[in-house]
Amino acid sequence: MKYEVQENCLTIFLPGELDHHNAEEIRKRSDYLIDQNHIRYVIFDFTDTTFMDSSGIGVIMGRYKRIYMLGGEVCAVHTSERMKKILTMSGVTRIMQIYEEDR
Amino acid sequence: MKYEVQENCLTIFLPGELDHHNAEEIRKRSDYLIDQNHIRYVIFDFTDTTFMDSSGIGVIMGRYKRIYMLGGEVCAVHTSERMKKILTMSGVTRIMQIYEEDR
Amino acid sequence: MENTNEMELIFDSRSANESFARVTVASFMTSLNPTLEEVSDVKTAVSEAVTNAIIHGYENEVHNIRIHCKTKGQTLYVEISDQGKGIEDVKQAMEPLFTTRPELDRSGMGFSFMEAFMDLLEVESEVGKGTTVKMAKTIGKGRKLWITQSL
Amino acid sequence: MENTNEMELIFDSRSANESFARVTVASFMTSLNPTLEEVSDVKTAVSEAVTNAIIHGYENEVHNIRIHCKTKGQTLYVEISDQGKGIEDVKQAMEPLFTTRPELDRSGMGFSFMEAFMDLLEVESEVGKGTTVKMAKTIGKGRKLWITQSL
Ligand SMILES: Nc1ncnc2c1ncn2[C@@H]1O[C@H](COP(=O)(O)OP(=O)(O)O)[C@@H](O)[C@H]1O
Ligand SMILES: Nc1ncnc2c1ncn2[C@@H]1O[C@H](COP(=O)(O)OP(=O)(O)O)[C@@H](O)[C@H]1O
Repeated sequence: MKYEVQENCLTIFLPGELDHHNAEEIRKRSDYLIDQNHIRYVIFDFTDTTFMDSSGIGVIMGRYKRIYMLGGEVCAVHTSERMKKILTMSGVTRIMQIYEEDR
Repeated sequence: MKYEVQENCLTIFLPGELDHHNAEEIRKRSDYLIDQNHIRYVIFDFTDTTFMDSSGIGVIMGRYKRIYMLGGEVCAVHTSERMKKILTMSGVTRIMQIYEEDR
Repeated sequence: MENTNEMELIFDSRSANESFARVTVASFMTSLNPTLEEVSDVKTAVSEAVTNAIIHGYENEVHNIRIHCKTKGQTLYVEISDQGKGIEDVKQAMEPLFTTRPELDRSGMGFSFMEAFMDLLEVESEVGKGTTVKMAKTIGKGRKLWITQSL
Repeated sequence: MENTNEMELIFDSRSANESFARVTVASFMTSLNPTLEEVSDVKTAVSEAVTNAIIHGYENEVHNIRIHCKTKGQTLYVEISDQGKGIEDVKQAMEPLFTTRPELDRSGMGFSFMEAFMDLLEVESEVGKGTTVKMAKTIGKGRKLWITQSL
């Protein structure tokens, strides 16, 4: 897991397997960074991620709620076909864009 | 698993994991080929093999005994460091050469 | 008889074991020659049920989780049980988006994922006794039942 | 307590499950951050004990094999048991090259491999009751105890 802050934008480089075990750490660490850096945009980078369950959806929804309150946005990049399917199934694509390339 | 007969030489391309489960098939198939083709040389090709236990040693010893009776030889090629260690530990290197390159 | 295989796994309800449970079931099913996609489906469903046992069943205390797996022909049967808190209203719990732990960022989609990724899902639960999730999936039937609409 | 983890695996004594057993134990030990070499060592030892249960313990009949694993600190404890035939003379059985099944191309090196790859090996057996192999290995102690001489 790696986190990158650029101006008001936080990129979260997600782990290989995004489950409840990893979700806890991402949740704490990213909320801390969002508060400290007046973040408005959160980018979930799925480059390394081959597995995700509904705990991952929870992480995204949770960050979305927080950022939305602040007038910001969340998005996903570098998603595999599998990740796209899971994101679509769960309905988060209604509140989050998936970009094929980095913005 | 693949087997190649060239004149009186049989090359056995060993599987990724050489355990008791796979050993049975190699044993039957290679003994059949040895009998049918008047084989004198058996080459164990370890290119794909990342795991071996003492069942693998059993397969080698068994083929050696059979081929030795016929005045032939066995050898191993394309062995990883791990495979070399296991072959050395077991003592089969006393009866079988390990070649770095195909002969 | 020829064509069956069985295993039972009992392990501590620690979140680090979620990935262990997935790998074990995935490894057990390899004899059915599943596609990568089918393996991912089963891993996701197992992950959901095990995570639920840890968070909801045992509320993060360390107790035993039991996974029973069987293959029969081309079908994988998986049963995951805890002896934890149990579920009061199973029907409600299984509804999409329903969760009793929103403060933990639970999405309420665990059961929906199990349903979407497996062919069969049954939940038995008794308050104070525990919960058993029974799932089955037939491997290699060329399914394309993907729910591409959102839940 | 913090630093322990435990699992128990029960499965059919089929040769196809040898690789399943190896993968499961390897996956369980990942929390100890083993090197690839340490993982291979444990997989080899597990493979030996499971194979013995299948061939010698149950003589290829399908019954249960049980693996109990525990990590405590940096040490992995593995116990593999069958309720099969049992061993008459354990000391003799453990001698390098001793085998009762030479006709099956057994090398008689199973116990020697377990001993070489693990830090501890204990065998308990009773004729007609079954056999339990207890092994332990401490991960990450920068060992280089490789026996490069042949056995
Ligand atoms: N093993 C369990 N033990 C007790 N309660 C459970 C269990 N599994 C699920 N539940 C209950 O069912 C609800 C819905 O579960 P689920 O659909 O997986 O969503 P989530 O885990 O995100 O809450 C949970 O919030 C919980 O109240
Ligand atoms: N689980 C077991 N049940 C019964 N006998 C066993 C068991 N494990 C080992 N033995 C006996 O000990 C002997 C030596 O075992 P081992 O060193 O693994 O060599 P191998 O498996 O090649 O025979 C076996 O030939 C067998 O007689």
